[in-house]
Amino acid sequence: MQVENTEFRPKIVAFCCNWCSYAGADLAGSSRLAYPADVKIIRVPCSCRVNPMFILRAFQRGADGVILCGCHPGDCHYTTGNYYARRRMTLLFSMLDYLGVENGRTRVEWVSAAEGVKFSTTMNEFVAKIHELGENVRLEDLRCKG
Amino acid sequence: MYQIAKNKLNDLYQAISEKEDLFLPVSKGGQTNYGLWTNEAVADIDTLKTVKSGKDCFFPQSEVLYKSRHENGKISIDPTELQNKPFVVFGMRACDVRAVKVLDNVFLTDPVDSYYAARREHGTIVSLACHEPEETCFCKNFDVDAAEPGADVETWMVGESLYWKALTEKGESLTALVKEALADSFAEAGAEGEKKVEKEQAAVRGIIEKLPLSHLDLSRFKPENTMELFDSPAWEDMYKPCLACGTCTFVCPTCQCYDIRDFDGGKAGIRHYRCWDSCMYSDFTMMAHGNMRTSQLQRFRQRFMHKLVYYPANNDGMYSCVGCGRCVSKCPSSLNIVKVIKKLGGEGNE
Amino acid sequence: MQRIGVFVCHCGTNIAATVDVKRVVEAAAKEPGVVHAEDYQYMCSEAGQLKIREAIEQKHLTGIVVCSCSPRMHENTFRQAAKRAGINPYMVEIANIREHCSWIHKDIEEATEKAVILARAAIAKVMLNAPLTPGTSQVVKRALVIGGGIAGIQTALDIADAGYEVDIVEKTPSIGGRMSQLDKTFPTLDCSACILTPKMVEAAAHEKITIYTYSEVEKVSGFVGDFHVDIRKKARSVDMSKCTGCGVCQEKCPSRKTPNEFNRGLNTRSAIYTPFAQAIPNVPVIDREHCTKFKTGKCGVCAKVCQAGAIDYDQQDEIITVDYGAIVVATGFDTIKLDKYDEYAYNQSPDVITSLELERIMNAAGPTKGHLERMSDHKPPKSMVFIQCVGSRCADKRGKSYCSKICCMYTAKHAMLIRDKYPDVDVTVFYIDVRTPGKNFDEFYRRAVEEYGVHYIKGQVGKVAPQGDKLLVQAADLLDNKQIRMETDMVVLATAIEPNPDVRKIATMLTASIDTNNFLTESHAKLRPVESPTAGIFLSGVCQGPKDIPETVAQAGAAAVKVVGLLAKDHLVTNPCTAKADPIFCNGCSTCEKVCPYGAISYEDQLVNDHGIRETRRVAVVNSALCQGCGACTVACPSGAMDLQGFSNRQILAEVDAICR
Amino acid sequence: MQGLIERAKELLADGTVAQVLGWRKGDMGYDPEPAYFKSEEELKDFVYDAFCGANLSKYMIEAAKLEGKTLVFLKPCDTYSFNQLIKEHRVDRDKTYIIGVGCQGTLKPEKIREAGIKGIETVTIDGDTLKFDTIYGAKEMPFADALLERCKVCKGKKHMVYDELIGAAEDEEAGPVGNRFEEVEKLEAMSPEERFAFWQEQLSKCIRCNACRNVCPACSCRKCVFDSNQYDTSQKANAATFEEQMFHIIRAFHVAGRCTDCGECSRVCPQGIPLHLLNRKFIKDIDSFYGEYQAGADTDSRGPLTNFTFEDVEPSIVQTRGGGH
Repeated sequence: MQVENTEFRPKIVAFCCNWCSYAGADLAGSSRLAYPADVKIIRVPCSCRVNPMFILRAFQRGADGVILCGCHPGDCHYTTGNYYARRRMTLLFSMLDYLGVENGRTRVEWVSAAEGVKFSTTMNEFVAKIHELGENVRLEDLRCKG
Repeated sequence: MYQIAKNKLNDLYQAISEKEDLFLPVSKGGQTNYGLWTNEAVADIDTLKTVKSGKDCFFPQSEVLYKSRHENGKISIDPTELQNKPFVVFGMRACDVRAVKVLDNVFLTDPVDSYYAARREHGTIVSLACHEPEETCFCKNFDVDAAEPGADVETWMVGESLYWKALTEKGESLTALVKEALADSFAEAGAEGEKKVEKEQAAVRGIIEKLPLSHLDLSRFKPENTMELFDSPAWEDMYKPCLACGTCTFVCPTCQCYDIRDFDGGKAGIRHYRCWDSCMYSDFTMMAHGNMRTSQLQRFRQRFMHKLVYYPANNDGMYSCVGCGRCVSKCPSSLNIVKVIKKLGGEGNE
Repeated sequence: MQRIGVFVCHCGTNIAATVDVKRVVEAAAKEPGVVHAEDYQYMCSEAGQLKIREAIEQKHLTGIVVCSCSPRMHENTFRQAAKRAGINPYMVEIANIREHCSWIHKDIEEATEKAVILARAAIAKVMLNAPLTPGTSQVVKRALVIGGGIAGIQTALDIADAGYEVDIVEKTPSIGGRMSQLDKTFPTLDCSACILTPKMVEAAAHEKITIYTYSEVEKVSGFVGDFHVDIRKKARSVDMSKCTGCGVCQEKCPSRKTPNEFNRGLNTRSAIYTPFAQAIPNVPVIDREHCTKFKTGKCGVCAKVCQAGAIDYDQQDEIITVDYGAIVVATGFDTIKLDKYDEYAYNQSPDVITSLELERIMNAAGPTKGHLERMSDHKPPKSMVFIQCVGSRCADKRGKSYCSKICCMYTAKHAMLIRDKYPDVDVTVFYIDVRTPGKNFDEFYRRAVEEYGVHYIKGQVGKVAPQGDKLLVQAADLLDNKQIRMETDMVVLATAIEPNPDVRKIATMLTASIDTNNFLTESHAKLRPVESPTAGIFLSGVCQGPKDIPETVAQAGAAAVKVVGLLAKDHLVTNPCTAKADPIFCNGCSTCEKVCPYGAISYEDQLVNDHGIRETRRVAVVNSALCQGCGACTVACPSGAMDLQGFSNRQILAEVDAICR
Repeated sequence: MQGLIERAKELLADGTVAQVLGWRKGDMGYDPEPAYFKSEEELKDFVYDAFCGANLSKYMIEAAKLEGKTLVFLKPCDTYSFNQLIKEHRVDRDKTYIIGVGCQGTLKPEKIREAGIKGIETVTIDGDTLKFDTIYGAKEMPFADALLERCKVCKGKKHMVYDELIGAAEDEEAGPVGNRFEEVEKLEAMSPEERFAFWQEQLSKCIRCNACRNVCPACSCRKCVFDSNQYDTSQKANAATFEEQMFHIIRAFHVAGRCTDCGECSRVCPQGIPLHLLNRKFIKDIDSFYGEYQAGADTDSRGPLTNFTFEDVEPSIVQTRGGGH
């Protein structure tokens, strides 16, 4: 398939916790469950390691969508990390929404190590959503363009 | 001297901006600051004091000096082009016009700041005399005449007319430009106009005389008193309410300190930029070994000693405060240079 | 200045088929800091590792990036390779270009481009890596086994035999677990009690084993090698040291209406009781909820009849704290509740029973003394229907998605035993599939069909309805493609098994992960099947997944070996990727402490030199032995004073920047 | 006010406190500055009136380093900030003597200027009216028109922490006035495009003077992340709009669950950016997602971001709740 230059190729950053979601992504890989190459995964020990600063930085640097994946609530390797992450991200996403940033650009999904299928479908859905929203302009930093 | 009706000012802005970029006080989000004139912009020359002064037009809060890029193992450097097109700054008050002179003394003396020099060379300043000065104004103390603001062109708003007088060559050519574009509305003011302006000037000077802060005693701020002032125990008492924010320095028309930093914009390359710094900030003059001013007292003292003692010592007695009063109204803790002058200045302040 | 080497693995064709590895090498070589880049067929092989070593030595590399499979697979391999070559093992980063790239993308252009970006991110990260040195921690030479079933007993015995102290904590009054409830075992038909009891006795007698029955784990703190566990020894109301186990108290107890848990509620027991005759310890407990003395204060018969004076109504729960180096979870299973399966009439008719209830009915010590009879009228049945997969392999939310694994075999066992002892009873089994993978399993099932004349019908039962004193069974025969309506006397449900419901609480205490079915998760499904992802926690028996007795015993042994391997060490190397507070930036605000799940953060007054300002400040201090490196504190910290080594703010931001470039 | 001065003199005289933190009168009648007083003599310049808007809690961080106890005057809403600082171990309660002072609302001089009153020589508060002598003649305006936004939605007249009260309101127990979330709700009801335009216009005015941060009692970091290299975020420039968004989002996030809604950020912003609307959004969300929480109401509760429940809402609520939430 020839990818045309004019086609919108979103940049998507996926933060995955080491114990569940990163393993889930590995399982999606070993099960050959495809999702778009636009998604790039960053491994973090736990969803609670993800600082809002990282998410804003990704948008600043031109990301069109940021997704955070962690263990299901109750299954956190560190017992409680994802509960803190859940509150932090809920508030952060709500704030971004309040500032007029499209709320579909941010997402949290709980993906276990066994959920390769879920990882793949989630990423497919998310990329589709970002295609719908188009390029991120509201959180872009012109200094990082071009 | 020329005159133009107040309700024709938009035509004036339009006429200038067709030829040159025009910066003037613009109202946005409830505040008035210098901005570029466009058809959408809401010009506001009635507000006495813009939040920030017009300093940005010549010494912007942030400017890129050069960009560099690392690609395929090679580094390329792309310097920012110097200002090379003429532009106009409209509506500067007398204090801000004086402030430009203060900056000139710093940036145009050797070593010349080429970025600043290029902007000064290409910029034409149209000043605007004050009409109803406020209680925070204390320009009189620095021999600034709010009724005769100077610069390339000086203007007065009297009643429903703006009176326009070119003072320099740049001012003359701007006047010619305007005259050509606005033959109908931009007319000779004549003797009657001159008279009106004189009357307005007298009135304004009268008001200024009565302003509460117009008669400060600056007599002790002399180079020979440097150490005495520096060691004054009064600083200890004065600095305490200071929050160490940069409000006073950023609204100040004469503060000239800057920092140079790099911003890594990823694929867009690295921007080597300079931006205003504030002596109130804890990392001001921070060096590898640490900071020579470790306390807020020292930083606070630095600001006022610089404005009232060090700068005049190096510039033939010219203070680097112009009495605009922005810090007086904007300081979150209601601290300001007037309080310092009253405490440390001559006995006339008692 | 860092000198980075990049090594791109082909993984045979696993990577090379979809990623142009040469282009990845070329692109990586151009990144700042990279002084060496090469590719190889199998980077993880001996030869591949040698290449890494040579490059490190010849080019004086300070850090390496391996573009290969998931770091979960080979991160450690490459760290060790780096270490052997003389650089710090934490100067290694992995770009996962297999699972996250080559295996999921088909287009070579796209996959290569992504692999380059992933490599770039890893390079950007490794540029900021700092050498980390793991600390060491002591190992307490004692293990805890939670659960006293066959899994727990076997694990404890194996650990004890290796010479280490083991404690078993069992929540019921006796060890023995589910296996003690079984009558016979498949495929050999030997008596369950006969093979279990000697193990129980052996455990009880073993000098290295301490058994805490009627006890529960209350709290767990600490970490691998040094867990601190609070064990609640529930008040038995019977003095263990005085009781002789004569049983008189149980005979004389006037309160006899409590459902007998051991017999699955098919009969009742006294309020003071031992669950079964061979119980270990053979010391009864008073069930305070049902005891008249405790309910009304009036009774005290047991105390009167006890010759030994062992009854102690004032006994209190006791909490003991014991330190362990390792913990084995062997919490076992229960059958699921059948509330959602009204179609089988389990709650309407006493003649519809579960297989575990049938075990008790068939058992000589059971409620019917081993006579096969209907619980409604105590008449022997003439016909029995077995229904398979009740709640197992369930597509809807009512049951479990998994196969309970043991049901096919025990049903064949039940059918065979009934046909053997009561040849006049007609036995029909409705099944979806008969699953008999195991030594002598299929032979066993075939005997049931061929020698014992058990009717196996492939099909699911739609409804069981009580009709007079009979049960009407409606089912489909899928092979003959016809509807079946038949009358029968008893219905036995092969009820799905599920992990003991308490396991969720225990897993939380242990910070061990559990899956959506409440089974404890193993560290690696294939390569580390008896270890939990949480260091020092091991899994034994059905708590990890459905299994039969021999598998359980085998896994128990495996878990024991892992425990012994751990306890044999004097010191453990701790994870160096722990949080660390910078005293210059720390506010001492105590926010981080609140989100730390390990209590690893404390505060102390320290003399700080902040660029020339010297003052004593309250600052956070992380106990690196306790910290597990989750990073919750780093985000709670507003000033950024708290950072996570190995996943620092700047490292993650560098990855973000590299990906978005 | 005289009562406050007399009490301060007593406490200085009997050695209970070594210094007094209050307000010193300014030149214009509307510009008192926070100040320390160490003697009876110095206290003659002490002032307490409706122009004493500054929340003195934050000064107590530095005061904890001084010799001896500090007497501080706190208005009801300032006490929330002080409590929060106690919780975060940033102030020393044992070295503080708090006199809770009554408050009838504090004023914003900017509003007087906006009302067209200039050349002010003296200001008098006469009941509901502000009276001015100016060089342009006598002027007056209603007291209420010059109130700070925060005072129009005052959270109550009750002091959360104090050693003694002087001049406290009789209606101490009276609850909050007005709906402080009204403005937030208005924004929420807008379309994302309108919201974006609103914030773009407001935040683009930011000059990064850091007044909001430095005045904020919750922003008590010794070194702000935006001044340090901890996240590679150290920036002084306001070069692009993103910079302001980043700064203000992160600042609001860092104080989320800790912000007492004292309104100092909006009071001091030289560009009049309604910064409190960011903090209030977090407060409103916290209240609706996790139950009502007032930072600084006590010194020991767990803040909403260092707490959780198993049943917390999922972040997807942001998408599913729809407009006008």
